[in-house]
Amino acid sequence: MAQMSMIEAIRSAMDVMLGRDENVVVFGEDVGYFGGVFRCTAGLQEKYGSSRVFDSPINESGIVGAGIGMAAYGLRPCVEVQFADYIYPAYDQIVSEAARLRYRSAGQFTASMTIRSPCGGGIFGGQTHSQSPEALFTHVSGLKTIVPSTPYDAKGLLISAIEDDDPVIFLEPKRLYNGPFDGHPDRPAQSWAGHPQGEVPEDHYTVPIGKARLVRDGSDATIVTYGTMCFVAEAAANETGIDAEIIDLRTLLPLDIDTIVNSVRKTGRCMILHEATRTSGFGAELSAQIQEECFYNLEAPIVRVTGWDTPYPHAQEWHYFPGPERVGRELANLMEASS
Amino acid sequence: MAQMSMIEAIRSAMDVMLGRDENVVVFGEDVGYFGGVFRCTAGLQEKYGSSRVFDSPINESGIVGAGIGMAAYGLRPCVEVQFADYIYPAYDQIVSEAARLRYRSAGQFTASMTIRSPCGGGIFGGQTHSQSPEALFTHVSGLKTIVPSTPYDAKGLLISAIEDDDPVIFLEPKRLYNGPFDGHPDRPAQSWAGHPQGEVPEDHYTVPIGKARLVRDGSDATIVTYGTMCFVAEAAANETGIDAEIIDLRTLLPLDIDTIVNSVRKTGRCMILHEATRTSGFGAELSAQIQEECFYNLEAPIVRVTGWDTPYPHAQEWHYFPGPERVGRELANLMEASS
Amino acid sequence: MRRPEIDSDPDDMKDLATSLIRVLNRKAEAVGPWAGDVDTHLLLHGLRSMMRTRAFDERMMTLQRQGKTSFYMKCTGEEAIAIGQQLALSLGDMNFPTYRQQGLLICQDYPIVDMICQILSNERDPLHGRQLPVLYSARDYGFFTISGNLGTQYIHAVGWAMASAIKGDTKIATGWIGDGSTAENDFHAALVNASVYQPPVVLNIVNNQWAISSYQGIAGGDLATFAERALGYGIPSLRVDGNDFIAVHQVSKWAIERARRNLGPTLIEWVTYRVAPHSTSDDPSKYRPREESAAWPLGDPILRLKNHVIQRGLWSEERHKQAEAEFDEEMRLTAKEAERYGVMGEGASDRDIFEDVYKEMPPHLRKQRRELGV
Amino acid sequence: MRRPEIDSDPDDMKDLATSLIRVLNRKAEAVGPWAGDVDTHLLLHGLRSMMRTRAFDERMMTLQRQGKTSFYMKCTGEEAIAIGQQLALSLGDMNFPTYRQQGLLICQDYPIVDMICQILSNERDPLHGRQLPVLYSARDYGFFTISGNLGTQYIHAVGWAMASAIKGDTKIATGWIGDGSTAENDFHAALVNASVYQPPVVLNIVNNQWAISSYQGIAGGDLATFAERALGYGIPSLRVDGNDFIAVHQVSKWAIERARRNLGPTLIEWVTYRVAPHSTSDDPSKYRPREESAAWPLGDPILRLKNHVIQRGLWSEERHKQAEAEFDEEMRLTAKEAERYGVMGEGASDRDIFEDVYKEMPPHLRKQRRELGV
Ligand SMILES: Cc1ncc(C[n+]2csc(CCOP(=O)(O)OP(=O)(O)O)c2C)c(N)n1
Ligand SMILES: Cc1ncc(C[n+]2csc(CCOP(=O)(O)OP(=O)(O)O)c2C)c(N)n1
Ligand SMILES: [Mg+2]
Ligand SMILES: [Mg+2]
Repeated sequence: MAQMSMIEAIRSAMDVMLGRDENVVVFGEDVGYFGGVFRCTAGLQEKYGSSRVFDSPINESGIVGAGIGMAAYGLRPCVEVQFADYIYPAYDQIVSEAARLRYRSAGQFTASMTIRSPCGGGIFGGQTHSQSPEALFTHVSGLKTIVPSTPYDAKGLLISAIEDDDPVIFLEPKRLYNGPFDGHPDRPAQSWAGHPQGEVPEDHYTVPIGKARLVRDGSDATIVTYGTMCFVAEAAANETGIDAEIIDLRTLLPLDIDTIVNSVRKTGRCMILHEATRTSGFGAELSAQIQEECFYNLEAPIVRVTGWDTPYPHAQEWHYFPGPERVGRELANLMEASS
Repeated sequence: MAQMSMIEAIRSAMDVMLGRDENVVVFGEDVGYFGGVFRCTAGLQEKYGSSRVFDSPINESGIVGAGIGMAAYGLRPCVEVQFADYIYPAYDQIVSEAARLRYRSAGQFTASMTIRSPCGGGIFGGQTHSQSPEALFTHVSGLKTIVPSTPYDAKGLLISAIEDDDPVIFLEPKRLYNGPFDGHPDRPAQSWAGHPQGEVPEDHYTVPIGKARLVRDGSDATIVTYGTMCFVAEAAANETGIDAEIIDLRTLLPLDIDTIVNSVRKTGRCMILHEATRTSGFGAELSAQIQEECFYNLEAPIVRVTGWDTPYPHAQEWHYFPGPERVGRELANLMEASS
Repeated sequence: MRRPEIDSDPDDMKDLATSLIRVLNRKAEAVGPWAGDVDTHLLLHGLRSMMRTRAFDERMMTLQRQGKTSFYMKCTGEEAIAIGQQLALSLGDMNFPTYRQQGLLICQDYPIVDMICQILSNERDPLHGRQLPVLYSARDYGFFTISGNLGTQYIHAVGWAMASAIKGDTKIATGWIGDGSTAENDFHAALVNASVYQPPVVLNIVNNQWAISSYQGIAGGDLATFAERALGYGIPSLRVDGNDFIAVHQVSKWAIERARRNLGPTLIEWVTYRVAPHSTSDDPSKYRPREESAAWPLGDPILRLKNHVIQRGLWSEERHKQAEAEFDEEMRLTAKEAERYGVMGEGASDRDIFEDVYKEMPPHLRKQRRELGV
Repeated sequence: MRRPEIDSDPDDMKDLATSLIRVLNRKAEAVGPWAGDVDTHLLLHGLRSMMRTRAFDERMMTLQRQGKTSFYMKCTGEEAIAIGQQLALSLGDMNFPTYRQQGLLICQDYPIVDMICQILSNERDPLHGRQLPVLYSARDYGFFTISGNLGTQYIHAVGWAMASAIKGDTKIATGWIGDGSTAENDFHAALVNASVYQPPVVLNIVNNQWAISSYQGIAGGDLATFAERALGYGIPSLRVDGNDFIAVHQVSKWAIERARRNLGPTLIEWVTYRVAPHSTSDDPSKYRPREESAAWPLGDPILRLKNHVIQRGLWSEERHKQAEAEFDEEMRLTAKEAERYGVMGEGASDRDIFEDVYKEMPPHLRKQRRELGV
C-alpha cells in the first residue's frame, strides 16, 4: 500500500478513472498543463493527453455547463472549481440544470458528473478562500454532496463519485490536503505520512456514498461532524478527557442517519460540529433530524458548534474557526447540561 | 383605508418610496413600460419617468450587479427578479458582493438594495415557477430575508426593506398576490377584498423587519410558518379543531426567536411548516433553534411539514404542496405523540 | 449576399454578420448564391411540416382556451427556422432547443399524440407530468430536455459538441437562444468556450424582435446586430432572413457542414418576428402597437414557401387548401386521442413525484413517499 | 494610429480595436496623432508614481519573504496603466479595480502606511484585518472595495455610472478586468448593460497575456483581440500599448472625456505583460519559458517613460538613480512604521469579526459574540 497525501489520493482517483474509463474527462481552471493550483491534477494531462485533461477559461458556469453537455453526450466529466468560494457563478447550472436533468426528462438525460472544489478554512485565505458552502447543495434535490476527511476516503469516495450516475458535489477540505489538522495552528504541521488513513491502495477501490465512518468510539456524547472538524473533534475529546463518539459523515446527502441515530441513542448527548456559518448550515438539518429520531433519548439539547454567522475574516481566523478549545468547552457544557 | 391586493400593496410601497426618496430606482425584466409580468410596477414608469423605473436586459446577474453599483453610488435600488426560480444566475452577485460589501470595506461601501422576487407554488407553474429558495439566503450572512403573507405586511415590510441600509431579499408568495389561499385548490378563489389584512394605508408606514406576527392564538401546539402556509395552517387548525397557535415569521433573518420560544414554551408542541424542500430548508434552522431554546419544554418531537425533496412537479402539484389535509394529519399526530 | 467557401477564414466573412442573407425574392423565386439546389421532396416536406406546426399551434390554443391545459406557447412565423435547419441535420445530432422550436419534432414525425400528452400532463405524458407544457424532451429525436431557465442550454450545446470532438465522432450539436436571452450570462460562456475549443456546434439566435414586453434593443440589439456578437470571439457569423425557408435550409447546411468537417463553430442570427403573444399568459396589446404584428415584418414563411413551390409547379392553391384541412383534421383527431389519457394533469402518478430525482431512490425519499402514502 | 474625434460614430472607429495605439517610438519620442501635449509636471509625477509603485512592490515582497504577510501580488510592468489613467480622472470619479491596480492609490498619494497596514492585517488596518492582503478599499480616493471574485465588479462600474447618469451627475466610473477574467460571465453582463444604457463608464481590460498558468488564448484571445469583444455591443473600443505611459494617459483622457460628455461607454484593451509571478503563491517556471518574461514583451514602462523625459531634458540618469534610492528608502521606512502596528494579523480585534456584517448587529450575532467571549 502506498502512502499518499490527500492531494495525491485525489490525483490517484482521477488517474485510475481516466485509465479505466475512456469517457472520463478532467478539466477546470489551471487544471491541464499546470496541474491545478493545488496540484491535484499534476501529470494527468501529460499521461492522458489534452483532449482528456485540459485547461478551461475562467468561467465557472461554463465549466459546469460544458460538463453537463458532455455528460448528456455520455461522458463522465470530473471538473474542478478552483475554490468553493468561486462556485457561485456556477450555481444556476448546478441547481437548475445538473440537478434537474434526470427528473425533467424522465431519465432520458442525466448529468453524471463530479464537481470537485477545495473548501474550508485554516489556510489564512480570507473570505474568498475559506468558505464551506455545503448546505447550499444539500438543499438541492438531485445532488449528492461529499466531504472526505482522509486520503483513503478521498480516493475511494472520488472514484464512487465519478462512477455515480448522478451529479456529485465533492468538497475537499484544503486544510487537510497535506496532513491532518487538529485546530492548533501554533503546533508543527502534521503530514499524512505515517498516518493509517494515509495508506492508500494504488488501484481502483471505492468507499460507498452514503455511509458514515466512526472516527472514535465513545459513550459520553456523540459528535457528528465532517471534514477538517473530524480532527478538531478528536483533539477536543482527547484534551478534555470526555469520551465522545465521533462520526465522520463523509457523505452529507444522502445522509447515513442510521449511524447517527444509533450513536445518539447510545450516548444521549449530541454535538454537531462544522466550519460553515451556523444559520441554515448543514448542522441545522442534522439537529432537526436527530431530534426527530432521538427525541426520547436525548438527555440534553443538541448543541451546534460552527463558524460564526459572518464572512470568513482573514486576520481573526483562529477566533472564527471552531478550534479544539471552543469545542472542548462546549463539550464540557454539553456533559453538564442536566436532562 | 384602501382595500388592496398584495400586488397593489407592493406597487403602493414602491410608489410611496419613489415619491419620498429620489434615490429610489426600480428596474427588472419587463418592469418598466409593461409594469411587470405580475403588474407589480404597473403605472410607475409613467409616473416617475424611465430613468427611475425601467426595463432591464434578461440578465439577473446584471440586474443585481448594476444595482450594487448604484447602491455604492448612493441610490436605493429596488429590483425585481421575475421568478425566484431565476434568481440563481444572480446568486454570486448576491452572496459574494451585495452581502459582503459592508464587511470587507469596513463600512465604506454598502449595498442598500432590495431584491424582490415572486416565490412559491400553487399556480400550476411547474419546477421553474414555483420554487421557495429562502434557505439559500438565510445561510448567507449579510443578507436579510423577508416573506410577507398579507397586503398590509407586504407594503409595510417592503418600505422597511427599501429604507434598510443592508441588502434585503424580499420573496413574495405569488399564490397570495390576488387573495389568501388556504390550500384547497378546488374551492373558489378568495380575494383580498374584505379581508382585514387587505386594508392598507395609501401612505407611508412600516412593518418592522425582524418581528413575527401572531396569526392565531392557541394553546395546543405552535405552528411556525410564513408565506402562503400561514393560511394553510389556519385552515388545518380550523378543520381539525386543534387549538394551534400560528406564528407568521414575516422576517426569516433576522429571526424573531423570542416570539417563537415564548409560544413553544407555552404549548410544548411545535410544527414547522413551509413549502420549500425539506432537507436543509429553513425549517431545519427553526427546528434546531427551537430545540436549543425549548428543549426542556417540549412534550413531543418538533415536526417539519414541507415540500418533498424533489423538484417541484407540474401535474402532481397538489400532492407536493403541503395542503391542509396533510398539515391537519400531522397536527393530529403531533398532539398524540406522548411526552 | 455572397456565399463564402465553407473553409474560408472567419476573418474574410465578417460582412455576413451585418447583412441579411435571403434567397426568395418578392416574386418567390429562389435567387442568388445561396439558392443552391434544394431537393423538391425536401421543399414539400418542409412546407407540410410548417403547415402542420401551425395547425398544431392552433389546436393547442383551442385546448388551452377549453381549460384542458394551463399554458401554451406558439411559434407562429418562426416555423421555417426550426424546420429548415432540422432537415439539414442528421440522425444522432443533438439540438438544445428553446420552447419555440416545436418544429424540430414535428418535421421529424415525432408522434404528435406524445407532444399533446406532454401538454396535457396526462397518464401518457412521456415526462410523467413533471414538466410545464411544451418543455418536451426527446432524446431519440435529437431533442434535449428544454429548460425553463433562459440561456443555460447554449453552453450545453457547446459541451455536447466538445464531447463529440473528444470522442472523434462526427455528430454535431445545435444551440438555440432567443434575442432577449442573448443578454443572459451563459451566452458568453457558450461563445468563449466555442471560441477556445472550436467544437462542432451551430449556435442559433432566433431574433424574433421581442422578448416578453421588451424589444430587441433592451438586449443590446440597437447598436449592433446579434450576429456581430460572435465576431469578437473569432467565430464566423451569418445574419439570415429566418422567414425564408430556403435561406434557412441552405445556410444551415453550410454551417452544419462546417461543423461536421471540423472547421469550427458558426453562429447564425435568424431575423424573424413573433406575431403571436409570448405565451397564453401574455397580452401584447399592452406593450406594442397592433399594427406592427398585423404588418408581419418579413412576411409569413409558409406563404413565402408556398408561393415558391406553386411557382415552380410543385404545388397548387388547391393542394394547399387540401393540406390545410388535412392537418387541421389530423391535429383535431390527435388531440382527441390524447385527451383520452386525461387533461390538465389527470392521470399523472404521484409515485412519479419521487422517481428520477436520482437514479436510485435514496432512503429519505422513500420515507417521504411513504409519508405521502403512495 | 489615427485619433478620431471624441464624438465620432462608434461605427467609424472599429479599426482601433485591432490595431495598437502607441505614442513612444523606439527613440523614446512622443509621436503620432495621440501624442498630444502632456503637461510635463504630470509626466514626472507619473514617472515617480510608477517608480514608487515598483519600490512598494519590492518592499512588500521582502515583507512576505520575512513572513510578515502571508500573501502579496505585484503589478510589475503594468504600472503605466493604472497610473496613466488615474492621472486623467477627477476627484469623485470611481474606480472598480482588480488586485493589480495599486498604482491608482499610490499616484494619488494615498498613505502608503495604510496600504501596508492592510497587507499586514494589523491594528491600524483600515479594513480591520478582514480582507486578504492587497484587497484595499478607499472610497475617498475613488477606489472601490476589491473583490476576491473575478469579474463581478465590471458590472458594478456600469451600475455606478448608470446611477451617476440618473442623478445628472458628471462623475464617471472605470471598470477593471484582466484578460483571463474577461471569460467570466459578468463581463457580458457589464457589456450588455453598458450597451443598452450608455452610461459614463470606461471599461478597461488589462491584457497582461497570462491568467495564472493559462495564457490569453484560453480566454479566447487567439482568434480575436479582447478589444473586439466590445464591437458586438456597439461600444467603441481601442487597443493600446499599455506599457507606453503617454499612450495610456492620452487614450484614457479621450475615453474619459467621451464619458464625461455623455457620449457613452468606451472599452480599452491595454496590451501589457505580467513579468512577475501571478502572486507569491505562484511559480511561473512551471508553465512558461523563463525567456519569455526575461524578454519583457513591450518593454519596461518605467524605462520607456524615463528615456522620454530624459530625452526631453526633464529628467536625468542621476535624478532617476536618486529617486530610486529615495523611494526605496521611503518604502523601507514606511514598512517599518507599519510594522509597529503588528504583522501577520497581530492587533486585529476579535470584536471586528462581528461588526459590519449589518449596519446594526442583529441579536443572533450579539449572542455569537458573547459565545466567543469578546
Ligand atoms: C433565467 C430566466 N429569466 C427570466 C425568465 C422569464 N422569461 C421567460 S421567456 C422570457 C423572454 C425571452 O425572450 P427571447 O429570448 O427573445 O425568446 P422568445 O420568447 O422571443 O422566443 C422571459 C424573460 C426565464 N424563463 N428564465
Ligand atoms: C470567480 C473566480 N474564479 C477563480 C479565481 C482564481 N483566480 C484568481 S486570479 C486568477 C487569474 C486571473 O487572470 P487575469 O484576469 O488575466 O488577471 P491577472 O492576474 O493577469 O491580472 C484566477 C483564476 C477567482 N479569484 N475568482
Ligand atoms: Mg425573442
Ligand atoms: Mg492576466
